[in-house]
Amino acid sequence: RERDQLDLQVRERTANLAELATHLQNVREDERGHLARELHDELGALLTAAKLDVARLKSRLGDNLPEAAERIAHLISTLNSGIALKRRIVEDLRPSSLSHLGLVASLEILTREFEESSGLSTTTDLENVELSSSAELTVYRLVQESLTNITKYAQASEIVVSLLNTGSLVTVEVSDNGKGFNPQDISPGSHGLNGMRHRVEAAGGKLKVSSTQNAGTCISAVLPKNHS
Amino acid sequence: RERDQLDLQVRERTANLAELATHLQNVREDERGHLARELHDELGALLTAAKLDVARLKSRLGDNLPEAAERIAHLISTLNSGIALKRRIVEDLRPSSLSHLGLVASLEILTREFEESSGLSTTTDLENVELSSSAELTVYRLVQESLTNITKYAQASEIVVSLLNTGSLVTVEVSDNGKGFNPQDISPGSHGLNGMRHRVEAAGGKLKVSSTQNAGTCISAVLPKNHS
Amino acid sequence: MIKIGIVDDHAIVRSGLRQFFSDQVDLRVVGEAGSGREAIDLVRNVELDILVMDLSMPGQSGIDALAMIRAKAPDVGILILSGYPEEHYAVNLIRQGASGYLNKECDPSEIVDAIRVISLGKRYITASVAELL
Ligand SMILES: Nc1ncnc2c1ncn2[C@@H]1O[C@H](COP(=O)(O)OP(=O)(O)OP(=O)(O)O)[C@@H](O)[C@H]1O
Ligand SMILES: Nc1ncnc2c1ncn2[C@@H]1O[C@H](COP(=O)(O)OP(=O)(O)OP(=O)(O)O)[C@@H](O)[C@H]1O
Ligand SMILES: [K+]
Ligand SMILES: [Mg+2]
Ligand SMILES: [Mg+2]
Ligand SMILES: [Mg+2]
Repeated sequence: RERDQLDLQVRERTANLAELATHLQNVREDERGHLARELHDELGALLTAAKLDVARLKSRLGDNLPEAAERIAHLISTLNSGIALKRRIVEDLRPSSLSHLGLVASLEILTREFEESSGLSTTTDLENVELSSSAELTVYRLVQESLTNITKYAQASEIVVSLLNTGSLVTVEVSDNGKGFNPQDISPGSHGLNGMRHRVEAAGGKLKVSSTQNAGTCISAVLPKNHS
Repeated sequence: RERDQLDLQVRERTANLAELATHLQNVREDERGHLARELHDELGALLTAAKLDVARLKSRLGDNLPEAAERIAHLISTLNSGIALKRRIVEDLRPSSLSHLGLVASLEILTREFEESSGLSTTTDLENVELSSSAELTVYRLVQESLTNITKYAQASEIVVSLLNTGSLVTVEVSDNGKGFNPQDISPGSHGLNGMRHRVEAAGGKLKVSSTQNAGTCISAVLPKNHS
Repeated sequence: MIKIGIVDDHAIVRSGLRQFFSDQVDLRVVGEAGSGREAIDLVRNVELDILVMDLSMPGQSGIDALAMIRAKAPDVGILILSGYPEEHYAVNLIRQGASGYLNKECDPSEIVDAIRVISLGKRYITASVAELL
């Protein structure tokens, strides 16, 4: 009896913590999305307007005042640095391509840039899939974290990223031919895969981590198509 | 035996989830802090440099070209809007006063601005305390969320915020004389108090929520002084 | 005279562009819109040679408007002027019917160059986009 009582308490606490973790994952992405929009739209508009002002000023002044021309050139380069900084921050927060070009295009961009920066040969097999925008973001973050892990640990030479319709489900997979690891044996300070699993499960899906020493790693998730 | 096995699994899962939630709370604040610094230091420097360029351009041109003067005035106002926007975003991410002026000053600013915007009489009793900067942030967020809850729900007329040394502990308290609520009966979509409790416990402390229908609410937390 | 419509959700950008174009003898701004939906109305109601259009706008985004405008007014040149990275967007949008893509960080004189090229019924492709195509 007492034990049942205790059990119930533990279960409640677990459910509570799971809820909290889900909330924190959502709120973090919401915050990032909000900030990205604010920086891109509001700050972006101001910087563009400033550039147009300077361009007009420049053509007004012509070549009359060489000293002023120098100031203007400096001003333009300062504004350009501001714009470049803003853009980097915005794309880091949340890739704008997700909402404008869709998941497949976003994953193509992600893997292309990964290939360029890592030099690792990366093959993609990406189908258009029907997912809510929050599930799309989950897929994107899964691929992103998997690729980061590969550069950090795998010592791989070949990577395959796929996104496929499998009946009423969507399967996303990132596999490498690297050195592998023991999924049972992950240090408690590691949160990438744990967070990924929680996020996939919150979206009604399931995550599978398969890895064998010296035989590569495959991270794969199935997600239901119309999870609210 | 089987039950012991199951118990163990549940406990492991709970510990895992608690770890994940703590990690997510930390990572969110880290991200906010990092972004605030980046915007303040880098973008701030660029916008300031641009303003200086424009000021020098203006003095170079003197009163010769009225049309250029108009352009320059517009440019200055555009850059000022950019600077104001940046400042607002940075302060929303993490109050700069925390690292520059300390916890007591930050709470004074927070409560003063709360008083101004809500019109509710707010008394403070704030002592200097010895806390790590992450515990300071926890205290700040606790007061912030408590004040938000008060405006949303309490219908109070008097608020007291205190921060006191109590032996080897620090006690922070936010109380109101509003309509109160039943702490046992919080809807699952509410995460303010839950997140607060988790965060306080992760800092080695304890949160107490006392509230009675029509007799006000008191949110109080004790935190150890030197938790790593 | 090249007749231009400006589509951007920020008034400060629209007026900046309008004033910038007014300095050019061969350009005339004949209409403005603050959203994708307004852009479609603009194309329907005003005779234009070129639309200079933003992507990120509340409600209907520039990309949704692009397809509809292409269908309704196949002869209007559409220059996308957006804050998003050219290397991610340009090829994609040109395939979807845009006549050119410029990032807002470009030298503003490039916007005028692009408008002139597009007004001749051509596409405007920057060197880096040509490489991606
Ligand atoms: N593709 C891979 N190849 C080899 N080992 C891997 C691979 N992916 C993960 N690992 C191993 O699994 C561990 C856990 O990965 P996980 O992403 O959960 O955490 P982390 O990368 O260590 O830390 P974090 O993601 O929180 O920064 C890693 O430390 C690494 O040892
Ligand atoms: N000072 C207060 N006075 C009266 N009721 C309160 C007060 N603080 C909290 N409550 C009640 O407790 C509930 C839980 O508060 P909590 O901060 O956890 O969540 P929330 O404010 O509803 O949502 P969230 O904080 O996630 O936006 C509130 O919905 C409200 O009913
Ligand atoms: K003109
Ligand atoms: Mg990792
Ligand atoms: Mg709340
Ligand atoms: Mg816009």
